[in-house]
Amino acid sequence: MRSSVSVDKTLTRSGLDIAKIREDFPNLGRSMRGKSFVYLDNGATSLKPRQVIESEVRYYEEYCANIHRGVYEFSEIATEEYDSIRAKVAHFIGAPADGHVIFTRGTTESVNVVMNGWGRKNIGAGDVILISEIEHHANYVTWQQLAQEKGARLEFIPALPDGSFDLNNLDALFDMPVKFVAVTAMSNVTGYKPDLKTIIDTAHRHGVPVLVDAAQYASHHTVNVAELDCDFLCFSGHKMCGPTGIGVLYGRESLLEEMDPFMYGGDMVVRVKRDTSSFKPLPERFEAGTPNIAGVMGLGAAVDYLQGIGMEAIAEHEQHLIEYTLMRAAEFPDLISYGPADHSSRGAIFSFNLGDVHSHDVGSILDQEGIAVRTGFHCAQPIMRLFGIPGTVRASMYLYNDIDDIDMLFTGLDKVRGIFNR
Amino acid sequence: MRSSVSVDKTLTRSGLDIAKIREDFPNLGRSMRGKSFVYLDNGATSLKPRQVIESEVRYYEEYCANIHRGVYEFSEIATEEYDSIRAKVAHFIGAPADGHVIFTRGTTESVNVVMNGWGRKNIGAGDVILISEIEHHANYVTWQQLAQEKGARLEFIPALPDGSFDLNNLDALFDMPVKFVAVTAMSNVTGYKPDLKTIIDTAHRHGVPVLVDAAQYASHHTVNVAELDCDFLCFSGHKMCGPTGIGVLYGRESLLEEMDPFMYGGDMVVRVKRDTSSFKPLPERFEAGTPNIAGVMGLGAAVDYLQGIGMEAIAEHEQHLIEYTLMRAAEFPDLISYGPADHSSRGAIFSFNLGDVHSHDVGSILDQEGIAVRTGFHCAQPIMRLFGIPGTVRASMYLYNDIDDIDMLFTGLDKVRGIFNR
Amino acid sequence: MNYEEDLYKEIILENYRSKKNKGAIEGASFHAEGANPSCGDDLELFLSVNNGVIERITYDGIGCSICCAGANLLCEALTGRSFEEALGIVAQFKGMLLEEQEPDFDDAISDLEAMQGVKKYPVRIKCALLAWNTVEGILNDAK
Amino acid sequence: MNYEEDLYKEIILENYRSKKNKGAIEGASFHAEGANPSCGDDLELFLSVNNGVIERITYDGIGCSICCAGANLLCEALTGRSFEEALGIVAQFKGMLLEEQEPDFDDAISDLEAMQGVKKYPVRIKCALLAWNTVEGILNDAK
Ligand SMILES: Cc1ncc(COP(=O)(O)O)c(C=O)c1O
Ligand SMILES: Cc1ncc(COP(=O)(O)O)c(C=O)c1O
Repeated sequence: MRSSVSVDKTLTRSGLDIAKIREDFPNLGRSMRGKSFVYLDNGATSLKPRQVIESEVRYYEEYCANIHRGVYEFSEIATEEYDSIRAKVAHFIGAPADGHVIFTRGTTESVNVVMNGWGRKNIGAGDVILISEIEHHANYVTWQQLAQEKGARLEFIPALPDGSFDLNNLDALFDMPVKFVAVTAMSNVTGYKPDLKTIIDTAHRHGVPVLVDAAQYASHHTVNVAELDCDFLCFSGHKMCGPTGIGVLYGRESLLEEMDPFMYGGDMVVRVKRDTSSFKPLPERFEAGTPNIAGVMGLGAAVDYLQGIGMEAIAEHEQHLIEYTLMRAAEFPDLISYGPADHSSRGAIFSFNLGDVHSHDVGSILDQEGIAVRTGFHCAQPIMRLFGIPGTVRASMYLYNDIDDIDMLFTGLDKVRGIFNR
Repeated sequence: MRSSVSVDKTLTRSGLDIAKIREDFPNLGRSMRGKSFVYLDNGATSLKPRQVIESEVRYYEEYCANIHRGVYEFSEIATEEYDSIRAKVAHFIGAPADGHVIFTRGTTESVNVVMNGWGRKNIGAGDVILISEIEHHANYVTWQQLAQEKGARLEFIPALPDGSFDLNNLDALFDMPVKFVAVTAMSNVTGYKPDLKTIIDTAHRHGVPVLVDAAQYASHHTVNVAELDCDFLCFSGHKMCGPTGIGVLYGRESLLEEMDPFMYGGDMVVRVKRDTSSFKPLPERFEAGTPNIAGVMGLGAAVDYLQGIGMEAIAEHEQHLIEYTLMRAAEFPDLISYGPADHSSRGAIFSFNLGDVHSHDVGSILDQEGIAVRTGFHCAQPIMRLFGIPGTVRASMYLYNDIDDIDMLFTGLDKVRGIFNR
Repeated sequence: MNYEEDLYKEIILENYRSKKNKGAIEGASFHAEGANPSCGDDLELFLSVNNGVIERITYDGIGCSICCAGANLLCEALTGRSFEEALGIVAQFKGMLLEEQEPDFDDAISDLEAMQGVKKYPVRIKCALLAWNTVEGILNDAK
Repeated sequence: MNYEEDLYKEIILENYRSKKNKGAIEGASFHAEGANPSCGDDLELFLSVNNGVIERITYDGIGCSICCAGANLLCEALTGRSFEEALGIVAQFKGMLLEEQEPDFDDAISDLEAMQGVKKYPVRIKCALLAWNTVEGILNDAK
């Protein structure tokens, strides 16, 4: 059971009232395998607050209608809501205009829209696509396949053994014919947050655009694409308290303007003649067909929810959690933890192995104790190769996690050792 | 107000208890512009029954987790549900195996997956793509753009002035180097349902695969892809009582097997090496990234809901509605209705113009009377060119509509005439 | 709020039905197209200009009653105006529909106030303004 | 239901830890790989066969305790068997985990019954069966 003497633990340094936040998440009241539920798989997807669920229900129950199409009141309301959430998201990430925000299914689609629209047009034989070995498959396989298709080459920002980057000779990488850079803002395996500013500025000095995979980052940190000066930014609603099936692609206007649409269909054309069509301006050109309207409503509620709590406070709270976690991890001599030792460049993701126990066994025993973690290679085989391991156990935290959750994780790990050291 | 002496009107020939069905749809209890709400824009999207909304909420509140990834109970439940809904959908459309059902965002994405994966590979300069002038932009612009890209030619199944097909010389069309046929199962403008069997059999005799756009059809009729023998079938959840952001692509196994994935990313790869990757078998290969999990749950509930009522009964009920509508339309001498006179080849879509009143004015006045219809070209400019008009007013019906709704529509049209004939 | 009095008042319907300013001008000094694709409004404007004065202005095409009434009212209001005057009227008309400006048109063109009711129907505002935005483009380009 | 007694019982852990049948066989008569990518199980099986009898069988690779225990039990159970006998044992083992079959193994291989508890943990069944499905492939191909 969750301890009741944890007042000082839930009122963290960041000043967030975690106990109160937890009340917003219906899942957290549940039990799993008969134990009270501890959710530490936020890297895979986040839980959803009541406010987000309700906003979807409200759309379905009160003004369910397609957008941009109806002459009647409910369709007008739906359209206004939809457009206003685009503006809200643009503001959330500091985009200069609403039209630079395109709704997709998630990070994966966002990356693929850029690969198809910009990559297929601009990358040719012998060109280099610069990525890294710590990328998620979404931002790795996509560029690898483009390279294969075009006869281009995949090259990597050098990674140190702890999975962080060595940026000392970054400039020299651009002696290669680099045409595009795609890099993560936060590793989903180690929580490592590269120095994006340096990467972007260097790439731009060489006239090369940069795509940032913010799937893990945007849910926990303030993002400002104007300051960061990235060319594309991709993230998913479901990892930031929002619904499944909705994500965002931010793009620099000049690049979006030259891109081919990813899909063709209704709502993205102005005029269809027999053999040619003219397309709508941004962002509609990239949103063919009926979008995930309820998903957009939920995403809007998620942004409101996160902003109501404050992204800075969330980041600070999580910094506290990861520091506490790494401190407790040091008590386990047989625990190998992955990622940079420097806490300040890490988000709240804790990847580890316990002696030679297979991660699946660790995860399975934790499950039996009511604790949800993820095991395996986390859609990131290249970083596993870098570490020379088949997989890890990953505990990934979010705003509603508290010190109790971490303590329960370590109690669970004691149990694992008990079983395997019998 | 909805009349209360309508027992005989709501208990239709099909034996459906429409009054009871209406109770499942929260929207139908609402009012619009202060009038009781009449929803006749089902061609754009359908309303959602409580059961569907609740299934999404249940996923979010009770076992919110990512699929195919977790070692813990909630992720297992989510994965099992997700997989079982694929099986349910496969059964719903008579697909020979679950793996032939791919979840997409909707019809538009489904068509684009085929265009990219099969079309880009198999269609070249000089080839002919055979479509029709009655297609929705999703199934028109997509092929048009592929034709442009490849130097292929777009040709059309001949259409009669009423928007139905002339299939007399169908065989001769295949004297052209036809490589692919893409055709609607039901026009979203006229409700016309072409004789697909003849088209598919003829195409197959010439070794040409056929894609069927069932966006309008699948929500109202029993579909059996095995009997129909089509090669691809596309439809959208949101038009069949399901959530937004979820749709289906059915594909014949041998064709899916040779297709390139539409997107690359997590969950669709087996092994990622430095420069190459191997992909999972069907259907995962076509579902990169986190899917719209809640949307799939809702789609499952929608299929259950529709099957609980019975697709045959729904089709019969709607046949009754369109016959009644066309009968009442005949009372208006200045009403021009589009589509074939033969009711048996039509679904419950009623497109018309009232004298020379612009469709936007008609729709706007109906809106003020609480009646939701759609106006304009309905993402189908080619058929508008065929009819020589800029647009129509479209009333499209679904299982919860009744004779009262139609009567209110015509009362609304009386109002329009009153205003414009002053 | 009564849409018959706001949107479909007599004066709007009269302007909609009027054919007086409808049709093309052969050899027009200026010509431009404007469309609201989602509404099905699709207009062309023709201006014949002499010595900096709009001598005649007509519209052609397809549009709903609000769109056509707006176009006809525009033709009536801008005939005989200098570009400067015309732009002033356009600004005032747009201000009436898009901002909180109370209209204060000259008596000669006070019919324009009939359109004020459209403001209560946000989706129709772009119908009312189609011709006005189009003429504004012509006038600004010509400056 | 107690997972320590079902999944992590002593006999399973012993089989998991045993190195007796681990490693490659040089010049093996048969060799095959099997993987559960989502679990991180990745095994190879090696068989040396003489006169239709499995003389030695080993596994190598990485897997969770259930997967490795399943592989070690397999090696123990199939050594010295003919292909026919081996396929029978495989069928019985799979039947125990996938169907309602009560196990009834020979005394010599009754340790296999230790895996019955895995049945209560559906996601672990594929771990337990990885080696068994792999060997079944080898045996069927060889027939
Ligand atoms: C016949 C037809 N095809 C395709 C579509 C596109 O469907 P969606 O917008 O759900 O992708 C529609 C609906 O708008 C349609 O009616
Ligand atoms: C770093 C990173 N990039 C991309 C993705 C893919 O996101 P999605 O599955 O929402 O498309 C994920 C999440 O799985 C991720 O962690």
